[in-house]
Amino acid sequence: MSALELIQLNLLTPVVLAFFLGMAATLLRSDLKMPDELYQGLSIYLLLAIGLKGGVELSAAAPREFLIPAGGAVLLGLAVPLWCYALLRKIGRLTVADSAALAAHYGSVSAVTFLATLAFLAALGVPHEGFMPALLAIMEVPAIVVALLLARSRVPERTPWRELAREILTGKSILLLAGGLLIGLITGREGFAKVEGFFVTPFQGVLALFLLEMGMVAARRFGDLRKVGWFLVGFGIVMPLLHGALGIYVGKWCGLSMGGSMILGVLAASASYIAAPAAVRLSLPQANPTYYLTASLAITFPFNLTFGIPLYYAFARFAYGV
Amino acid sequence: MSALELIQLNLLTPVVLAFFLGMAATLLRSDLKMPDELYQGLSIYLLLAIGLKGGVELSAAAPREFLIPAGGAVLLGLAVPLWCYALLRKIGRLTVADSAALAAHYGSVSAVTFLATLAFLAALGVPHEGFMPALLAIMEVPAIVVALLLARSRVPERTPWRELAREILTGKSILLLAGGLLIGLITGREGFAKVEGFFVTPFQGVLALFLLEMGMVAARRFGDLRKVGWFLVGFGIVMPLLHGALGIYVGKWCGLSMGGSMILGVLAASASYIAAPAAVRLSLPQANPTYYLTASLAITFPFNLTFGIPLYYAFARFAYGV
Amino acid sequence: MSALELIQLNLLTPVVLAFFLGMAATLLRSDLKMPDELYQGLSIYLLLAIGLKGGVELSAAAPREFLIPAGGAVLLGLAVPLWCYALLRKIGRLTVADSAALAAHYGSVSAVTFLATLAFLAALGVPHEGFMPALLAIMEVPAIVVALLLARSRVPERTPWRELAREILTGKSILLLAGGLLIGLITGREGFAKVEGFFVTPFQGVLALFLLEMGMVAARRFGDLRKVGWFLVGFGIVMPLLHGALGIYVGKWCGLSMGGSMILGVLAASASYIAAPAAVRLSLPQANPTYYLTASLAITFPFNLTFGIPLYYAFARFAYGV
Amino acid sequence: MKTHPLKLVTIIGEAVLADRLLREIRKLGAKGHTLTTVEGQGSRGVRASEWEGKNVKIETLVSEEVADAILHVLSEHYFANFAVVAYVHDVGVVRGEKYV
Amino acid sequence: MKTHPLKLVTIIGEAVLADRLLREIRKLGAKGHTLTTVEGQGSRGVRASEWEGKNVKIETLVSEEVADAILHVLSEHYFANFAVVAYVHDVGVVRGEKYV
Amino acid sequence: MKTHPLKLVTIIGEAVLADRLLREIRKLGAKGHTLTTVEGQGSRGVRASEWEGKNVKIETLVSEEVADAILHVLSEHYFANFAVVAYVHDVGVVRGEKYV
Ligand SMILES: Nc1ncnc2c1ncn2[C@@H]1O[C@H](COP(=O)(O)O)[C@@H](O)[C@H]1O
Ligand SMILES: Nc1ncnc2c1ncn2[C@@H]1O[C@H](COP(=O)(O)O)[C@@H](O)[C@H]1O
Ligand SMILES: Nc1ncnc2c1ncn2[C@@H]1O[C@H](COP(=O)(O)O)[C@@H](O)[C@H]1O
Ligand code: NA
Ligand code: NA
Ligand code: NA
Repeated sequence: MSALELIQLNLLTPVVLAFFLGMAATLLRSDLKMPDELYQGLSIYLLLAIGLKGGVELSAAAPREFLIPAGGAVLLGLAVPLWCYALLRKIGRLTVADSAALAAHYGSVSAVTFLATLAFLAALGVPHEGFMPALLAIMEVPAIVVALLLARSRVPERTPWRELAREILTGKSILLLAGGLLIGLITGREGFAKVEGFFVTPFQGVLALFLLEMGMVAARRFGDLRKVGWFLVGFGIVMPLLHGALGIYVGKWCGLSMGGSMILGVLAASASYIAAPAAVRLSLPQANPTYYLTASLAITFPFNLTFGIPLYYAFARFAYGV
Repeated sequence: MSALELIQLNLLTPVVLAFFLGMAATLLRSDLKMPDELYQGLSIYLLLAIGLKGGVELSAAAPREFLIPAGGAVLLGLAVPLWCYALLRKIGRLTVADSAALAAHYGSVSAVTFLATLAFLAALGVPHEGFMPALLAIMEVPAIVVALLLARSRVPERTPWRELAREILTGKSILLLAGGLLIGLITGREGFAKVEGFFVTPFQGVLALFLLEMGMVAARRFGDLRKVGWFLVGFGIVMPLLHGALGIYVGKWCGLSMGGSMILGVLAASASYIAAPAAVRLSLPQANPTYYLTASLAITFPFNLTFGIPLYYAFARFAYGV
Repeated sequence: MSALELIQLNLLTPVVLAFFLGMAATLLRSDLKMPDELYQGLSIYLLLAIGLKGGVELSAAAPREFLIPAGGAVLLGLAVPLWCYALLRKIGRLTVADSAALAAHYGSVSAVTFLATLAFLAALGVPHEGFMPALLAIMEVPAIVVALLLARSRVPERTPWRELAREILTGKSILLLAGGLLIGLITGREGFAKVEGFFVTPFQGVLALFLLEMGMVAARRFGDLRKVGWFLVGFGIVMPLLHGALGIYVGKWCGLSMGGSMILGVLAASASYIAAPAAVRLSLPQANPTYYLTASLAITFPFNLTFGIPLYYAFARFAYGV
Repeated sequence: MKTHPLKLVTIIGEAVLADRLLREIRKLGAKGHTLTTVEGQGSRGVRASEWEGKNVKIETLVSEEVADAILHVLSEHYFANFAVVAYVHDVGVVRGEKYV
Repeated sequence: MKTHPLKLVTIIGEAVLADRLLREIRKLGAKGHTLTTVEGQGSRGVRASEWEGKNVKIETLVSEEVADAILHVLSEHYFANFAVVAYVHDVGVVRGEKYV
Repeated sequence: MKTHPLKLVTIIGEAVLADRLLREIRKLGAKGHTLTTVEGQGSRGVRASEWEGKNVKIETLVSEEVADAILHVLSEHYFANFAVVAYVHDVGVVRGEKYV
């Protein structure tokens, strides 16, 4: 399949088109409004469902298979914020707080980008390790911690560490993902079968509805693109490409299948917009949310969702020589 | 099947009974309350699902098959408000604003009445064109525009036309229906298959839940029936019957199947309660919402849902000589 | 199966584990929060779905089969609050209002405990009468009425009886259960088939989500355990055991199958947390909600959900000599 | 802009009370009200409604006499057993004549 | 703590009006606003938005002049046809200079 | 009806701050609070919570001294980095002794 065909295959799915519809709604100033409570409900559902499915698969995997990629994922999470921070400080000339905040977001991961990738691979019939949701969960936190450490040594701060650690580790996305993983792990395929009618059957459709809302949210930030400047726009597109390639190679070194490596690449390439913003807002209040939210939501997320995923796939094929 | 059996078949479905349960809840002053956010979520779901399914079917239809009925639908939307307005002004002695407001509602359409009709036809095994949701979308707007034009020439007004047009065309029901149609059209049957577990499997049940809420809302308006007077009660029952018959003949002239014509009849007979009220409230604030909301929600909608649908069906059989 | 295996079978299901996850979320002070509107929506869904399924089964049952167990259920509902009240007054030394309030809760029933029991029996492949949801509905009200009668003779009161009766009988849980039963009864298996994709397929998963929230709510009350004292903790565990055994024998005398008797036992053992609190708060404002809510939600509900269900099952086997 | 001096009475209480409180204030002469769903905590922790701390805040623009009557009834019949808070302040209302 | 005396203008109206009202008060000089979803009942029972009695309450901290201008525009253009209530009261605002 | 003069302190801020603000005002002597979910716009557009402009409004009835302390802490520790607005007004509270 040519790159163009891949892009087309990715763009013309209900899920991605729903994202565009949401953007259109905002840009046309429609009165369509998704209630906040609905959005929260959908997000609880998606995170729990990802966790459950991942846990079920994990219960079937050999520990060895899983531990090496898990190590690779942690390393990615620890390393990515380091160079992001340096780059943003030195070349982008952003403040300590803003640089660290962005580093936290780009080192952490986006669950929805992850899900869109699974849908893309499923459409192509490309197999992958079932335990990837566990890597998603694993990669949420380390980057946030590293980035806050980077900033803390340079910024006056009030929240005690212990409190901060609790806040990050019990953040709702971690809690639902990790909790879901654990439940899936314990109940296994048999127990999960009972709740599949809720957590699997309607999943893709719920994701489409969620992306409708995300399209509206992303488009609402387009006005801020001017405020963040060209450097950050470039950062939000170039860094994901680099991280994607890196993630794919790390995945390969860890012995993942091509599908698995591509997913790890996407995780590395994606930027967080649930766990990181909440943690950063409270622990690094000096950082300007316009920067990190706009970069994550209005630049990197739409880029990954539309062009990034097929590109990472093409790159994974290249890396695996297929 | 006799008329009585048809009525019974229609009344004794979970969907219609849920409507009655909702009415009972209000009349018994139960503390049952459906959160507004849930209602909004269900309505987003229903409109998007209708659109998607319609778009998928449309993608399979020949343009010629579709264009003539589409023209018929537009004509109905343009014509119905004209005589409604005249009748309400001349015989009902309502104000310009009130007459135009009601004309907008009765020329536009009700998505839920449409859905109840599909369920009724499915239960009878009567086939119909798959693109009917596209006609639903097409018929929402024209009547509103015509009615506002009628009133504007006679009433002082502030909103500029351009703004008004944007407001009407990007209203949430249009946006979701049209957006869903487009997504369905683009992704086709194959893409839609992925989200069927969400947009098709639970659809009828969601509709039942939605009608529970609509029953409560309709019953809350029963108290206003006295305020609107006998003329409007008669108008809200007789006009749908006339429009239903007219719509069925128009459908027949346009070459629709009997099922399709009946649906077009129902669309003509139904009165809007999402798009029209929002547009009318802002653009014709002089019109008294008690009139148009009570007529649409507490008279015409329950009438169509219970007795109207089987009557239109009987009439369609008569028109097609079966 | 040994008692331990039964307990394990019960604990390690997605539904019960979701309850623990919710408790963990609260105890770890996670920022996870389920929107109130979502909780209300889920609860409407669950009650309506229970009712519908029960009604469908009831439509297939012979009246005789049903009437005797129904009588047994009513008797249990009338009798349980009597001794609860006496015990709480005499031995617990609680006020009239508090004793009556608790008696109302323990005589009435918990729909979620009922559902967890159905899931448990399904996992074991134990059959039971399909009309049990009707018994659930029947047992909600009598105990509340008896308890209020007990208190009213001893406490100054303002709400007139007629108003009170309406409030209790049209409370949302009764209305949805009874309404669902009626709809199911009328439409029967065939009508219900149309909405099964919504009311059956995702049911267990929705229940898991609901229990996530209930876990959070229950854990939030743990702090009040100290306030209510040891007597009430003991009451909240011992009484369910006694009521469970009694219910099982009553079920046996009424000719129910072992599965059916166990469910009746669970109904007797469970304490209400929807219908009773609402009625009691308004009609017995002198009663302290800390007592009845904590006992019902933080003691009896978790106990029944975890250890109670397998114990009642073991007891039912004993009573039936299998 | 000329405004009319009125009292804005605010009542915060358990959600189960909403209907009763509204009937009460209507009976005492309030011509309208605005209700907001709020969460709260006070001296009494527990609420029966939805198990949660969900309360309602009822605001009503009334004349001084009606304000007085409302506060009086509240403190007679509600303060003892229900979690209720009530306060009043002075506001200037556009076309305030409507509300007295 | 030194506070700055300002006017808190409260507007309660039908939800469909929210966008218009916000544009209006911005144009008249309000530097910000806070919006709450509320339910209400007044002399006119019916609301078009979501068929329900859902209203919005818009609160804005402004100078006396801006308050005056807002109330003026409201009573000129909105009171006749829409269900709107508006009132104003005096508050002391921390760092109130920001809002004038 | 005799009411007790108290200060009603209103704080509007980003939803992520809710827990911290509540802990803060409790520590400073507030005996209770009422919290409303609101939307808002001010000089700083962006909110981190739920990506949206969702704010919370916290209202607390307190004595003049506690009001002062709260406003003081807010302007010291929150105004620089967070989107927060705070104001205070005088109210007459039924059984106001409870809250001081
Ligand atoms: N000092 C306070 N300031 C603001 N609201 C309060 C205060 N005390 C109580 N409330 C509100 O009134 C409700 C009932 O209070 P209480 O009766 O003290 O439990 C609480 O849930 C709060 O919403
Ligand atoms: N006396 C009042 N006190 C408080 N709010 C009111 C009052 N009257 C009206 N309102 C609010 O203003 C809205 C419109 O009122 P109206 O124009 O009188 O129908 C109502 O829905 C209420 O939310
Ligand atoms: N002038 C104002 N009137 C009412 N609320 C305001 C005003 N300015 C700001 N706010 C509220 O305070 C929040 C934070 O404001 P800011 O710090 O200016 O961004 C806003 O989101 C509004 O909810
Ligand atoms: Na990343
Ligand atoms: Na029509
Ligand atoms: Na019981």
